[in-house]
Amino acid sequence: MARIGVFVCHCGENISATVDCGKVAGAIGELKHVAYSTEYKYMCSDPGQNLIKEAIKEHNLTGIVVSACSPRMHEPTFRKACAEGGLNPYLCEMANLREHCSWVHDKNELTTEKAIDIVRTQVEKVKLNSALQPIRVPVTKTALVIGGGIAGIQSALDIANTGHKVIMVERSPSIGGHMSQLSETFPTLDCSQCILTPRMVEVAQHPNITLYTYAEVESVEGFIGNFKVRIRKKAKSLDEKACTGCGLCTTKCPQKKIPNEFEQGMGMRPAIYVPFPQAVPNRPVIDREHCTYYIKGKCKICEIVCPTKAIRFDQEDEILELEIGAIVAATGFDIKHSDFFPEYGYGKYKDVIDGLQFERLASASGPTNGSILRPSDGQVPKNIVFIACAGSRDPAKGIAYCSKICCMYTAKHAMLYKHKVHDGKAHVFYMDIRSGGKNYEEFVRRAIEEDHVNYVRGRVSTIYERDGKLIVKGVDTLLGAQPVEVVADMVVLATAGVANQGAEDLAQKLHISYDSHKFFAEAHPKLKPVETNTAGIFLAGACQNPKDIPDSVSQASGAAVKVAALFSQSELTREPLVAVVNRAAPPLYSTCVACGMCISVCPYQAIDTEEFKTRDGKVVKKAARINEGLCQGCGTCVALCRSKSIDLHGYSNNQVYAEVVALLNEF
Amino acid sequence: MTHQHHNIENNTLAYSIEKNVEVHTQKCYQCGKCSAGCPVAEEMDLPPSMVLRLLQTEEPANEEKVLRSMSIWLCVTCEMCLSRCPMEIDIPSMMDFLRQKSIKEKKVNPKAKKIIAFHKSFLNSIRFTGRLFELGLILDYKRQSLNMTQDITLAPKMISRGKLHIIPDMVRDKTHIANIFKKTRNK
Amino acid sequence: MSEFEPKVVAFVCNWCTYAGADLTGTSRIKYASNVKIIRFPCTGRIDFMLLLKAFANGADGIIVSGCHPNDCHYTSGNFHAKRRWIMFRELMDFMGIDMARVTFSWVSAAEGAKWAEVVNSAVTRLREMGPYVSYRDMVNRTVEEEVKHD
Amino acid sequence: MKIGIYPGCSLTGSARDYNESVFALAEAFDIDFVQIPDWNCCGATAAHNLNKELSLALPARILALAEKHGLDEIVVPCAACYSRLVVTQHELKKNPELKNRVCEVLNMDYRGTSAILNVIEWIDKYIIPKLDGKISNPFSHKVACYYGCLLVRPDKVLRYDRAEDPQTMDIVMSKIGATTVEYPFKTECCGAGFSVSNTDIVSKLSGKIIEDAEHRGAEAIIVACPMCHSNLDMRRNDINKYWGRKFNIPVVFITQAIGLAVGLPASKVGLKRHFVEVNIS
Repeated sequence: MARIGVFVCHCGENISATVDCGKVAGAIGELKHVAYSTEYKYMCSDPGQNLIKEAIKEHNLTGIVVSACSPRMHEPTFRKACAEGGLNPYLCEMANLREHCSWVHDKNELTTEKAIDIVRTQVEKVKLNSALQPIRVPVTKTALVIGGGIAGIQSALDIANTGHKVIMVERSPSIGGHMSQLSETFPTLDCSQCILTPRMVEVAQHPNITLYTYAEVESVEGFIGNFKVRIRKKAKSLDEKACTGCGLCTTKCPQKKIPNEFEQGMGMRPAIYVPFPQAVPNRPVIDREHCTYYIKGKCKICEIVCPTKAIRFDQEDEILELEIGAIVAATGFDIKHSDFFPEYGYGKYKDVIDGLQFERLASASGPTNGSILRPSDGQVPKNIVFIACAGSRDPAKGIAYCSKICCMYTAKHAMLYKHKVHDGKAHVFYMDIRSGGKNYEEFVRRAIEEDHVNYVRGRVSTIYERDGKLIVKGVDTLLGAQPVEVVADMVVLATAGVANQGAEDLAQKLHISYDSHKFFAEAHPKLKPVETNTAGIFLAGACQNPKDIPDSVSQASGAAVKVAALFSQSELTREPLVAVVNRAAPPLYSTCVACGMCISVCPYQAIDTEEFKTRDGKVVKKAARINEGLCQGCGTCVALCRSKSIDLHGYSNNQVYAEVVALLNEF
Repeated sequence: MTHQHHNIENNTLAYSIEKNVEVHTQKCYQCGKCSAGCPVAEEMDLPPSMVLRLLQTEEPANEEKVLRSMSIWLCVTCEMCLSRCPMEIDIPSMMDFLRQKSIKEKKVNPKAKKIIAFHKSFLNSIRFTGRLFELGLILDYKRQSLNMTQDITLAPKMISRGKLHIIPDMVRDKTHIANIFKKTRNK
Repeated sequence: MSEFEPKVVAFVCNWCTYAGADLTGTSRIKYASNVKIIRFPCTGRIDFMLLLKAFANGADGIIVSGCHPNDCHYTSGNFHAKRRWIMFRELMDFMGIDMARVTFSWVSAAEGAKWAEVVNSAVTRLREMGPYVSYRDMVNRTVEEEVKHD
Repeated sequence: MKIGIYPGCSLTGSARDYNESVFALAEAFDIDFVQIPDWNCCGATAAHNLNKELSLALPARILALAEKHGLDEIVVPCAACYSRLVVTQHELKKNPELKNRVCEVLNMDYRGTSAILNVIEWIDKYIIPKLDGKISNPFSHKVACYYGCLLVRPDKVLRYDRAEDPQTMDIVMSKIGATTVEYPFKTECCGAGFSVSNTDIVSKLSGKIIEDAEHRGAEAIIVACPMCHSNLDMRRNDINKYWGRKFNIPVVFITQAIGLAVGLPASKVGLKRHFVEVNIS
């Protein structure tokens, strides 16, 4: 006979403020099979857990229901406590009274009644739980880092330095990401390339890191510790071992008018190119879309001039199949581009540029060698306007969030401008200045106080061009919303940070969640900011939401630690919540008729057919068999099985039917 | 989307705006883009973002200021503010509501009398003829606004270009129009 | 209590909608308390016979919610659920189940506010529809008759 | 081909020139217009400023009449009337309760099924496809297309052209041989309904529109709204006085420009009725 213990948590006041916990514990205590029911302020605290452990022994409990927060939060905690109390951990269930009840309803009787129903349902379920043993699986101690920006670089180096193998995949021809495009960095104004380049080189030279540039993730299968990843190495049209990186091909290529991605379209590059001088690896690729040979069938000048005969026109994409134990997604972000700001004439007026374009203008290695010059006529702008929140915090444009980095880089841009154009006037239109961070506020104040940047609180309504000047129509809300008109030479939009191209596609390959803006979702907004909902896959940097360099680097190191912790074990224990095919004594063997439906729907190829033979080898019965190392417990086979021969541990047919009946019937 | 109102006082002007024209004034975060693009902001005593700010305070004195302002009458309903508002606040509908409220509560700014006189003349014209009789409108407006000398040179030029009818063009079913006016009379 | 309050059962997947409903809580967004959630690993696990069971046991409405298409934690469970549902739907029609009482939705782990909207709009609709007695009565009658025959 | 037309009050009076050009074009392209029988004023700015229900009931009567006479498609050349009609249709569709109330006021059935075309949509649909070979006198001038407010805003309700830097008029003009100037004042307000009650505002706002068009070397401002036309043309003296300058740029309805391009005489498209002389042809 079942003897269930129920523990109702107040969660401080998080539950007890709206749910009458005493009443819940009392009502549940009346139930048949409930041997013990109590309440406590913090069940997850040490004394709370001890209470459970002691109750298990004292009342000889056969199952427990902890009625507290979401099982997604504390299920592992209480299962562990259960085990320490001498009861199989899978005989513990949680009733979610906080996220699904007390936090979402007002304080009244109905809320308490709902809480009782939730607990009662779990009591009925736990009665049917069975003792299970965790499944052990091996761990492949190689990490995959997707994305070679600063976050990916940091993660890869940190993991590699713990002695584990890392494979880094970057889709562009060089690692470095957006940070390599930046001129100086806030709040120190140190040169971005100078601090980044050594890290890039370290990645290339690290014995534990294998770098694949111009490569993308094709598919991901498997699970934590045991992923199978296919990587597509796009054809560079180059024998990388033969190439010395002399660069002769790039200077001789006759096709020279391709907008340079690295310069944000403000410079040109040839069809065979190295994206920037400090690129890692410093080897060219042929952009087949623009190469004369691939378009017209002749040219081959690069092949002719190459001193080491490294050009390979007939090279094909290569698919690599890798065994991976953990994955760090560090795919970064993008910024909103043209036609998103028709009122600002972005894309129409050459001198309305975005923040990354300004970085290239200000960069010593950029198209103007660091001079701030107007793209339209190469003149030095004497009057410059910076517009913060261009697209961010703008639900009408579909972006309600704050892009976080713009306030700081706008202050930086205005300062860089003032340092380079001493007689110039810089205006910043802003709504709020968000400068939380070490030395950040001081940095913004410096722009205002020392560099005399004119900060105007208000949003710009429109920009139009007249006689080669840009008329910026804004407002000063601190002067009673008085209209302000600035006749500017150049306008820089701090455009919203958005998810990188292909983010959604990658998330689907990885089976990780993402939000409506296609940013990857963390497992918990506060306590699991580095983990995803899929075990073994971690996040680093701006693929999660726009972040600055220090935040990206911190998170990247965090992700690396998570990977290292995983790799510190030789074996993983996995939840035994897997499917099982029923078995019976001969001659029945199983109710399964081997129809094979489950085999065709299993996403993990975890089901095959087992043959039952007589002693003389005659097959007398076939039935489905689950490989519990591969099964992830989705239960699709269970719902599909026509003879009800498959069941799922933790979510068995009996359990879920009992839940439905309990939930709907008064007692 | 519905909003949660836990504490909103239902006797505030902001509340009646939301109830009547579904404009949620608390959505405004005072960026000022409306005031920056408003063609008549320079003429206004309260630019549109200031109107919203005053309403957000839910202070009777500030609400009074709005209803007595000239701004609500200077709004030309060009819809520029709405088309650029990041929060999609329908300021033009709100202005329509505030004008009607201002009349109802007899708080119309004295300087707006001319504008209201014009609107009233306009509606008077169509109340009886169903279509606008421009000459009648101008005459009626002059009578209401006592603005006798304005535009005296314009009418003859219009007439000579065939742009001003001497006799009104009328709807046949005049009772129908009269009934519509009667049934929709502001309560 | 004058107004009818429907009993609503929600069958949700662990990875998207259950987590989404957790986020509704974390964000303190309020919604109708009529709904009670049963957690499944995946919508692919949901045996649609459960819906019949729920209606027979007094549910006035049901919400089935999982991951958006392509977002399934298990790659394809939600597709199988959808495909199976198309077949099952005919059975439901045949059984005389009023399909307007079943709400399907996609709520991701990041859509806390959407979960509240899904619940509130279902509850509002079910309130207007009134108690679902026809199927319940039919099942109970059948059972009684069977008992008599025994 | 019979299409309904709602001319609106201005076109019978101060915008007779517009009316003439619209009908002349229809004739030249064999389009049979049916005026909505017994149409009334849409209520214009006055109604929605003073009385919301009236501002919906008046346009609803027009739409109900169109439905009653089986006109599935109606052309509304006046941008202001067009805006009132579309907004009314939108509001009544969104709010069935309001629709019932308006039906009760009208004592008529209203379903909201008629498609409402503005003048550019009408040109795009019925004139442009038949333009080939008809242009005898290309309108080879540099022009500034002025859309005004009500043709493009509120864009989420009208769902016509984009609200910033719209292109539909420019495309039509380029098809009849014109070059269009890059013109940031395309959708700035001319002062609209303040023509009589606050002429100074009209002079200031319309003046900006005219000044910038002249500055960019446009030979004419092309419009598609009788209110914009009357403010930019009929009010030119007031504008000149306010700005202390003499602006000469003529203001031409898009239908007049097309009419000229297909060889209609100036008098037939109402050009003689303008206040500012149109000395281009």
